[in-house]
Amino acid sequence: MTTVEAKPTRQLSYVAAVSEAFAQLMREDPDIFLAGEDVALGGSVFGVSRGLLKEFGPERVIDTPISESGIIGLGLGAAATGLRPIVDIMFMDFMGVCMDEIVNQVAKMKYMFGGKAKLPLTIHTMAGGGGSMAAQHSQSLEAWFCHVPGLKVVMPSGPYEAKGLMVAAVRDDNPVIVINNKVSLRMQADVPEELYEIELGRAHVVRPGTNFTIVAIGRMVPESLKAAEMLAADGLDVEVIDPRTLQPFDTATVVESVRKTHRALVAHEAVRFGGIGAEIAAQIQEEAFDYLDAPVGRVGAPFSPVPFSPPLEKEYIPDAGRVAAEVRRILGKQV
Amino acid sequence: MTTVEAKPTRQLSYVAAVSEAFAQLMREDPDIFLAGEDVALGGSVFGVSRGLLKEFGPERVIDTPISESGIIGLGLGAAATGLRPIVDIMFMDFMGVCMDEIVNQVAKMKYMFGGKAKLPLTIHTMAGGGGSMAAQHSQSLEAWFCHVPGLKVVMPSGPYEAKGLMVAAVRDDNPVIVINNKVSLRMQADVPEELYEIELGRAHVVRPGTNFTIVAIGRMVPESLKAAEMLAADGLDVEVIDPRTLQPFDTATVVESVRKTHRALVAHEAVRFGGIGAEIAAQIQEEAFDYLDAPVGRVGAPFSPVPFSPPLEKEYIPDAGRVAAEVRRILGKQV
Amino acid sequence: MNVSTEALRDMHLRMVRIRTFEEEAGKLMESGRVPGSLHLYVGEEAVAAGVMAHLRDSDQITSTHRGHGHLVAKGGDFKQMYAELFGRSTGYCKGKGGSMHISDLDLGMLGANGIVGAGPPIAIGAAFSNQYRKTDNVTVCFFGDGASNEGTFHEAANMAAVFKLPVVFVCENNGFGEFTRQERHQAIQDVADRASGYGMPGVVVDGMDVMAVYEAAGEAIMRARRGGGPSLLECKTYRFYDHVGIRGLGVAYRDDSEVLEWRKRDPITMFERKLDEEGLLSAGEAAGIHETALAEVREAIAFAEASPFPDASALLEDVYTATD
Amino acid sequence: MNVSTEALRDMHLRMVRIRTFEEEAGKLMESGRVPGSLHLYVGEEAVAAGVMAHLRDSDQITSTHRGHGHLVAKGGDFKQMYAELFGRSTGYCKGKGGSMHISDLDLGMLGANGIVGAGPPIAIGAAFSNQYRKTDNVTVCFFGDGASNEGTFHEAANMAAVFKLPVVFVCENNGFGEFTRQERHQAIQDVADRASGYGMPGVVVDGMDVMAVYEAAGEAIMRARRGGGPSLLECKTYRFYDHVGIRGLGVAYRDDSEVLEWRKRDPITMFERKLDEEGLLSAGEAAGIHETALAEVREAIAFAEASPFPDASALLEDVYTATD
Ligand SMILES: Cc1ncc(C[n+]2csc(CCOP(=O)(O)OP(=O)(O)O)c2C)c(N)n1
Ligand SMILES: Cc1ncc(C[n+]2csc(CCOP(=O)(O)OP(=O)(O)O)c2C)c(N)n1
Ligand SMILES: [Mg+2]
Ligand SMILES: [Mg+2]
Repeated sequence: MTTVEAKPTRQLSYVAAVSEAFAQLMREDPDIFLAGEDVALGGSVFGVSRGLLKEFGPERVIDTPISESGIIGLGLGAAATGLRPIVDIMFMDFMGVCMDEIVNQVAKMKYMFGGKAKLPLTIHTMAGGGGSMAAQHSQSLEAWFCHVPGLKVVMPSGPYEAKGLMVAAVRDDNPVIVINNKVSLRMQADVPEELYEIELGRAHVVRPGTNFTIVAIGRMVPESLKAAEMLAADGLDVEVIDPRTLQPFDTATVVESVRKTHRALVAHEAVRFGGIGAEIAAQIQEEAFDYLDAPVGRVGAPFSPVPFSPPLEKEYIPDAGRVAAEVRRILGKQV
Repeated sequence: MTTVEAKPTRQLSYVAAVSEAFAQLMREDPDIFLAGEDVALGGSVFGVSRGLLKEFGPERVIDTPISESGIIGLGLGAAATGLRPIVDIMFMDFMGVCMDEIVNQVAKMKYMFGGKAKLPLTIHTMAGGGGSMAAQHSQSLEAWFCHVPGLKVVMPSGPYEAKGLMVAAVRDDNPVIVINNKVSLRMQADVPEELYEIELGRAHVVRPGTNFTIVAIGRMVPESLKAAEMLAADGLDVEVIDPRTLQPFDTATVVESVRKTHRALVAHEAVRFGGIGAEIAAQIQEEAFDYLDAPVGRVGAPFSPVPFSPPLEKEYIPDAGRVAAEVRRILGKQV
Repeated sequence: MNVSTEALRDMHLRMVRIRTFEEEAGKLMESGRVPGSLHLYVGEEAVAAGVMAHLRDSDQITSTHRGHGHLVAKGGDFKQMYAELFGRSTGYCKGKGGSMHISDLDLGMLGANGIVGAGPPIAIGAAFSNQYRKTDNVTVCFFGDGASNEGTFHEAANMAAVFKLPVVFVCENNGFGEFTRQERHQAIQDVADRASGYGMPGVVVDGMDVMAVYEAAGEAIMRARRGGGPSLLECKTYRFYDHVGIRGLGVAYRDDSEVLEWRKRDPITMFERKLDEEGLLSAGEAAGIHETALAEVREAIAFAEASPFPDASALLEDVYTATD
Repeated sequence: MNVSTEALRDMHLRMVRIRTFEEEAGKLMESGRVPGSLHLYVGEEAVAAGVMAHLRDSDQITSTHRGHGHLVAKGGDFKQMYAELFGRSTGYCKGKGGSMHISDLDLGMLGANGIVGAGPPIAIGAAFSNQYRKTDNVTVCFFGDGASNEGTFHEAANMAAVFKLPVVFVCENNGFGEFTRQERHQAIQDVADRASGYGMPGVVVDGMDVMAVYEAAGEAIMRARRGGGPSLLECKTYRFYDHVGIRGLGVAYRDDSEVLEWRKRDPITMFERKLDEEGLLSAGEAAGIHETALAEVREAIAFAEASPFPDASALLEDVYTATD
């Protein structure tokens, strides 16, 4: 598959980038439909499908009952019989309600059937905290799905990535979980007007640097860029890598960076214990052990559910300050 | 809590150790009941509850409909209102069907309610492959639950651990997921007759050694002991640690060992990518970086669903040979 | 039915307290003084009031994302409720839960819930517990028309019936799941039609008429209390405001005329008219009750805003219970 | 009903082929020659045969853990099926699936499934696809009495009804979920009673009578094909053997007398008697059909056992599709 990373042309918000991807993909391929709770008449509670019902009609933009297992099954059965569905699970926190369908059916059908199935299914969802939505509407659960063979997982960090990764996800002939971020929805960036793909499985060096590698997931990319600026003031030249796809994971790009910088940390919004940062840290020390001058650090949420109260939530969710502090701690340790 | 690790007195199978724990606990505490699919009249498809219906009657040993979400809810609602339920989810693979109840309800109720709830709930299940049960009856999904604040997770490695950890789990005032292993059910070991507890959150050094640390999970404990024997023939003195509890994880015991041996690997049956081994490896390099002479290795299943065909399944599931080979690879690398 | 004046006035009070609580809470959310999103119960008060009038403190309820009304009717304290909405340490959940998880276990309120359909499995657990411990407590499970399409409702209803559990499933059918009208999310008109598929009685009542709710709920709760097993009570009601927050008019998914039609059947106004006609509560008395409720709400808001936010050290507390 | 002799003999053949396949497979499992556990369909053949007689190759089915019978009736090839049970690379799933995941997408068989209740959501997806692509294909979803208590069944049934999908839910009510008798897992006698709660027709038939199944299934499938939406067909049947493997007699959870009573109503024997009486198939002809089936099974077993196991290199194949 060739990746066309087209030239930026205008500013677009993250939310508009997602809905533009949906619309352009649906214009291109009549086998694509979008189904989920309140995606049609309501345009999704996040606005990601606004305007689609009007353009594509109720046959292709479908409001479903509140039945997440049914929704995933709808997508799976349709994908297995020749369509290219996009199904929406409103909040990532609701994935537990349809976990069996995703993990035991969607992910395994191809393998269990000896390869016969082709499953071009995209599961779109929204993750992340920051809006005082408390313990059941704020989680980042990507680690669960990265552990499941048969699934691909992407976590766009901004509008450009949101569009390009969505296009790649929908065009991919495998089940892909696209995890967008609520708080990022209003973020603006240059986004090409045409349909472009960002290749799945390829990390992007967002900011090149020589002294330290930060592997940042999703919303932690802009936060880590801020952290890098803060650290630049200290005279530190930090490289920031956005893996973009978590499964399959682009180990090579990360390892290459660490071999150059000799120090690294992984930053994500998810709970630190058992997060994808653990896997990435484990891989870095496996592949770049002799190059490491310090242990690979991890920044993630502490070990509690997401609290409601704003000051607690602020304390809970990692940000640029915490990332920068962890970089300093790792460097200090080394001294 | 004080731990009474009583003197062994007789050989018991793993399956008998579990059912003895159930029976003795239920004799001790009338607030304990056991509910699940075919646990009463059928004595569980694995035999773990054989005889309980006869002794305790249908009020306390309850066959439920095939409704896993309902079963977890039954346990949660009962625990929140003063009982001490044990609920059974027949195969760990079925946890996806009731994932929301476990992760968003059971794990978070206490926190969301500001601490008011006390939830002495035990969720018992069976994991692991080896019986040609294929992709939906062979998984080890402990990593999912270890990532969820509010849950405790134990994985007994043998009959002694199965009884002692079950007792601790049931007596604990928190939700504990007890993950037993199918293939180990016929394993025999010395098991005390009386009720004894194995403290949750405390690892056990099963075999002391000086050259290498193997952190082995569940059924990988006996396999790793075998591997240690194989390696002893090479003149290598391997330490094997059984964490017993995965959440909370006893980092201290593992780190202490690695500071002594300078090399380590983690072995589990679960898929390697994103398994609990990633977390343990990440912690080891964080806490014992300066002591490590080689990267922390990981042995786990490859990145595919569990295959049915016996030769493929044998290739899939880690065993003593693979553990030993990985130890040798790590040592070789170092030379 | 023969209902004492005291009982009637009690239900009226519950409804007024809910309404007043919600109106002020909604404004606080819209103005940004209260964080997060609130799902208001305005228009549906007769359901909570008519059901809860039959419950004791030792009975339990499970609630939904739209939970304030349930907690108020179950006897929730305004101060601790508002403090929770404001995310303060004096709140029912020490600020950790907020609107969507507001609860008081001591009142048998097993939680508002952010997961649609999460209540029914928990409710049967509490009901099982009551049965196991041979109490005659009852558990009431509130859920919406939208929630009736979740698998959890099905599993819990079936288990309740086969175990003859003392539970009453109360469907608050307000005609919508978010922006999706009932006719677009299910091919039936009465959720109560599902009851026979589990082997339990199903009843439909006018959820704007607190007396109708009171009567039907009384029967169902009494049946459960006496060991007669579960039942399903559907209350046809309407959400005056939006799914989240106040607005509710001028939206794409329903006509204003429909909203205005339903508002003519405001459960509080209708009940006050009736009580006044029967000489059981004068318009003046009613106004006084509204005023008192508003004063209490204002006091609670003042209390909440004067309360401290939780300390950062509270973040990792309450995740686990220390076992002794 | 007017059914051609050809159609009758076709159904008989399907039943005999299932029975023969299962009897031999069961023995192979008991003797350890086939790995894993098999859930045998013996006793329930009339359901698969009576339903599948109406389906084309382009129609889909979803199956259960007890899936051999469905695949045989849908036209599955014995060789590839046995090779799969033996875990060989020539099997339908290249040995990766085994009994519990036996399937052939090309025949519209969307999989046996190890998760009880997993079929219904997948079935509505296939049905949606047929509707979307404006074909007149139909999807049939087989599920058990036990599975009817899973939330997935509920969600799928409701969605099928509200979207008017071309799907038929066929409940194979054999009276047990594993060792749990229906009366202990649900408070209703007819699973078909649940249909009205979704707004679809529900019908009960004698699942030991292939003609009864054929007739009712024909109506339901024709309705779906013509755009009339989903329906629920419950077939009362019985599992002659154990939940897993053969035994079936002398077990704790049911009386032998009950088993023997049902065996008197063996669907194949009854149908053969009827066909013989009506002069449509003589006892001799029937015996020949059994013999042919057995010969085919033996040939398939020989083929399977002579086939190679998958190579270790196959382990990581088929996890993903290469996108071009
Ligand atoms: C499992 C789950 N799916 C979806 C949602 C999003 N959501 C919140 S409220 C709601 C509508 C619920 O409708 P209903 O049950 O009728 O209750 P109402 O809001 O009308 O009171 C939805 C879809 C959720 N919170 N949880
Ligand atoms: C989600 C899930 N729960 C439990 C099981 C274990 N199990 C396998 S078959 C079965 C009984 C199913 O009963 P029914 O649906 O009536 O089908 P039958 O076996 O009678 O054909 C059970 C409980 C499972 N495989 N999946
Ligand atoms: Mg509603
Ligand atoms: Mg059955």
